Amino acid sequence: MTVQLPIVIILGPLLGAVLAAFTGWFRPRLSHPLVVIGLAISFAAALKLVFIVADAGAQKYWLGGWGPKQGHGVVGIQITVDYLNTLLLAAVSGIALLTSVYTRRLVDTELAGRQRYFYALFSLLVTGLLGITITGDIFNLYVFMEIAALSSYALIAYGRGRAYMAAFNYLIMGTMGACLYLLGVGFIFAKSGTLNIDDVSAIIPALRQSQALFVGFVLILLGAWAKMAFFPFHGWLPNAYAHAPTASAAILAPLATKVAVYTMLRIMFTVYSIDYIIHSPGIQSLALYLSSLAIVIASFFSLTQTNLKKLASYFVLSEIGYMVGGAWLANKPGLTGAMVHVVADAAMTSALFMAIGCIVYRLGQAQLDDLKGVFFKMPVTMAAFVVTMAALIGVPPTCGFFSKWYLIQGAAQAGVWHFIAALLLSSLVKAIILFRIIEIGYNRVPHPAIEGNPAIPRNEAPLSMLIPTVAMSLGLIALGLATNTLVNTIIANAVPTALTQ
Amino acid sequence: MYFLGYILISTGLVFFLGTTIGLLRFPDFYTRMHAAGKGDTLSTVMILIGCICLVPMGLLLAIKILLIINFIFIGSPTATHAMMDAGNKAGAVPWRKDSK
Amino acid sequence: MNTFITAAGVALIGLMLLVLIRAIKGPTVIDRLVAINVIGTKSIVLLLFAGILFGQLEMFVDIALGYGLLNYIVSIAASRYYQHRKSLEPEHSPGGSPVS
Amino acid sequence: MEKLIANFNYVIVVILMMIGLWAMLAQKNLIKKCIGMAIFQTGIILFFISIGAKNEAKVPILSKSVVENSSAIIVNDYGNPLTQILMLTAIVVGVATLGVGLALAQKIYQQHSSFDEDEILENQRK
Amino acid sequence: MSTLPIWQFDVLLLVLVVLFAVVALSIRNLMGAAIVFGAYSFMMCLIWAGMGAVDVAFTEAAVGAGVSTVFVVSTLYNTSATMRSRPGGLAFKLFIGVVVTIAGAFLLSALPDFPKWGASDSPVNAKVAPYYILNTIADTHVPNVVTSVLADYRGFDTLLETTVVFIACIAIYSILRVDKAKLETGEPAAAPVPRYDPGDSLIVRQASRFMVPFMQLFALYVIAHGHYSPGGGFQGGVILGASLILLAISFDLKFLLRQWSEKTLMLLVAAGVFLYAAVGLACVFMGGNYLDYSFLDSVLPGERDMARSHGILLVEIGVGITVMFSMIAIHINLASNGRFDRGL
Repeated sequence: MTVQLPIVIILGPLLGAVLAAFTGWFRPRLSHPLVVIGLAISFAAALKLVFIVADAGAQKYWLGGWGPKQGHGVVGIQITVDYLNTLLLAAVSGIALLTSVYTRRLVDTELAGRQRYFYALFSLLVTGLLGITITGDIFNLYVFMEIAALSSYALIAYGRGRAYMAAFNYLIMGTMGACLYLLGVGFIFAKSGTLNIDDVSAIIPALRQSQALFVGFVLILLGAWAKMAFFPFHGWLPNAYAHAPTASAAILAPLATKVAVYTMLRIMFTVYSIDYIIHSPGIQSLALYLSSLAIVIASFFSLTQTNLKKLASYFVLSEIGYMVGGAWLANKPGLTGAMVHVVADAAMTSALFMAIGCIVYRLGQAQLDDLKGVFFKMPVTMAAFVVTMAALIGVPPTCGFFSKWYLIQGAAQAGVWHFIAALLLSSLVKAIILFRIIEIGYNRVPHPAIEGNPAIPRNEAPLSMLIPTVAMSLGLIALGLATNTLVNTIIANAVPTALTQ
Repeated sequence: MYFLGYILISTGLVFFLGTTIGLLRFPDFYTRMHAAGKGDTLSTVMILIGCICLVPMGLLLAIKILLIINFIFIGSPTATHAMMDAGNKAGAVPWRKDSK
Repeated sequence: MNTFITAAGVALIGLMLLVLIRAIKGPTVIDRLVAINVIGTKSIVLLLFAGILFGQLEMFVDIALGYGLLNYIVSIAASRYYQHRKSLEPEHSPGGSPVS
Repeated sequence: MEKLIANFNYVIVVILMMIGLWAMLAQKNLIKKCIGMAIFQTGIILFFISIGAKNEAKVPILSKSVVENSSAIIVNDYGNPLTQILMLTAIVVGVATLGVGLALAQKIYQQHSSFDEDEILENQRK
Repeated sequence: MSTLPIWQFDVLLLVLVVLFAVVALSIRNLMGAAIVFGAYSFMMCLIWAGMGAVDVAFTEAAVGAGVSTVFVVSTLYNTSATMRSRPGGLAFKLFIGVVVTIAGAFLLSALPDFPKWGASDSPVNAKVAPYYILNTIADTHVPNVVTSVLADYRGFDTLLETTVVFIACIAIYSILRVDKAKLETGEPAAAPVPRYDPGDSLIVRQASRFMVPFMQLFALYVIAHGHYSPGGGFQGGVILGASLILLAISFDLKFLLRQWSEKTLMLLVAAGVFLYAAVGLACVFMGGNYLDYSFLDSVLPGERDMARSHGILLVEIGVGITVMFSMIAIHINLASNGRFDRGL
């Protein structure tokens, strides 16, 4: 049955969502466990596949049994699990599983009376994200992109009030991105005649001079950038994530942008080859400057924020700069760094938003000034928060350190000093913000241990929220310790061979 | 039979020309509606019958085209009526000889 | 025969272009609605012409049928809007002027 | 120039897409943005359909005589089915997006009594 | 110049279509813009029919031109069609115009690289596509190549496409549906509705009543006959949905909701997707890959190729159910502003 594992990854959340949509009308309580079961199945399959891929290499699966045919290539739709995406698949389904457990209490309080379709949409979003990651067909990727996008518009709009306008702006930007991507696919399709990623990548080297392919490449790049909120297209993201309900933000922020980065990596290094990237130096230096700019601007804006959720959204923006920059360094350490960082950042952002969710659940809002005494009120949550921030800053045993180390190595090798400067600046800004939060949360109240000061009662978030948060932040350290193994067994194989020699 | 087809299609086109001129030249909504409602239905039906005469086709196909004609004969006047009613209720001002 | 149908089709499109002038000029929405309704009905005819020219009328007649039905729904829906709303909101500028 | 005429439909595709893109970005009215979005999408659909068009080809539905005898199929007698499938999907996705956009616009109108982006932003700042 | 059978139409229509797009964006009344946009879709549909893409034309006529125009009209019905605009902002528009022009020039730079319009030896027409035309009979026994590719060769896309419609439906439902009390009890309270609204017109109602059965019959024919002629689950589903929307428009929403309660509608939307996914899953349990209908041959009548043909029919029915009911549900939500009482 291991042959069927790739499709199980998709079917788990898809069927979970459909069944949750049914039970929403009969037993609303049943929707949540159904979705959790679906995601658990998906996560188990993804985890199993990580080991299979590490042993046996890429796994291909042809839907409907329509594999390659003599002279035509693959006629059906192929889904592939290979070195590039297997870790991300496990990360996406794992984070989704933890988040789905985590969000139950939040949904019950935040969205009381409106949660009939929340879990269905949640699960469909995960379906879309997993699908984008797993598919081996460039058009199928577009359809999955729209599945993820449509469900995320609805998830954001659950926030009401300003969230409607934020969701509308996201809809316009997201549709523009998806359409640009689709047009790029059209250009590739017009020159190659096939949609299968493997078949396209076999054809493209013969057509290096083709202007149409170049335009298609730029279009797909722009589409992916719009989807991931890269620097010139970043306007929609902070509002969307800040006004979305915390439960939606907890799943959207870690995964949606990372999967878009993965799309870019896939198109850059599998569909087009590394040669193509190196031979288009104009774009390369532009992309590098843009990523440095993205990091700097996002860091600068994060300093001026007073809302915790919005602050975290700007962190997401600056991390995107890391990954895009790492990919465009187009050398081995840079690329490795980008690939590690996709997984690491998904985990870090997830832990960050989970911790913020716990704070919001108890304090009701997320302004920085409201955090007074929070370290005494919710010590466990804040410990997780500090670990997460340390990972974002890049403190050694956490995963953030290793990916950043690879990125800096790559930048030094390529001689791109402005990127290193931007990376360090961003770490510095995050450290400043962490200390500011510690200052507000710890120092601005009279210390309860000293006699005569008022005691601050412990008031942690419920266990169903706290445990995933703590698990995720411990996971950051575990991921950091496992980085070396993962890089050697899996990611090193995903780096194109042209770079490793 | 072919001859009839040519004649019907040509006549239909002439009627459509009349519709167009009416739509463009008439002074107010009601008169334009008059031109459009009548001329449009008649010309479409004529051209469709012309197609039946002109093109050799099986019975099923002819029945389908007759069905289209049927729908246009019912739907188009109803739509015209609805639009006229809508215009009336929405307050479109009829043109008078002495206005402007 | 095909030459005749092509010529008729081109003439039809030309006349549709003239009808479009009414849709551009307005002056009220309900006038545009009439013009668009006429264009919609004529598209059915054009579809059948395309079918004749392809030599596969049986494939196109279904679309034409669906087309006729949906055109009717659109007209009814739009006129319903004004029947319920009962106000023809004045348009600020004569249509066709560039967007501001 | 000759190329331009031979690929006349590509030119129209680009014009349509740019009209749509302009409306999506520059129009202040939410409904107009939605319409621009739909125009952009139809431009792309037109692109796909026209790269799959074939001269002298019929619609991609096999005729009865060929169904009996599948060795007699001549590929170039039939249009390209693949591009058509892709665009069927794209059309449906387009309508789904349009519907969600309209629902959001309706909610926004309820709050701010306006479809104008500037007015809404002003209202939100208050 | 190209020798497509009807290139004369195509060239004219392409010009016409650009005109329609410009007009739709420049009309300053949103209702007018919506109507012209509907006509734009009709023109698009003619162009696609002219290029031989009949299934696409059918879908566009049903989905793009018919139903989506009704959606826009019902949105405007609940809001307003006047466009208030303020002076200024011209510089921004010009700037975007310049950006867009540059982008257009960049796109046009790829133009010489494309195969000629209508060339039958271009990669698109010569690489993968011929396989479908040559083997559809042997593999699936479906003469309409579009249907066989849609539901079988690339059936996964179609499953996801159905999911997209399903998502749109539940997304719109969760955005717009407002009445909290009703949401908790489930069933909307059955309030007595007057049978005849005095403002409504008898003629429209009678004509609709006459047309609706024919529409539904035609839609069922389209779904069932999709193997042999243009059409299939999507087109048939939309026309079925449109027929009930027509009833809702010419009578009122209550008339529709009396027969199809909110709960039934929303359950059926999910049922269609479930049917599709379950057929695929059945194939896995029979030992094949997901959506490999040929493994259903022990359940369905006929040999493996006929099993594929029947499998296609099954999933088309699933698609039809989802599309039909989501179109109705979306319309009710948009038209009644999520209150499910009265609307357009």
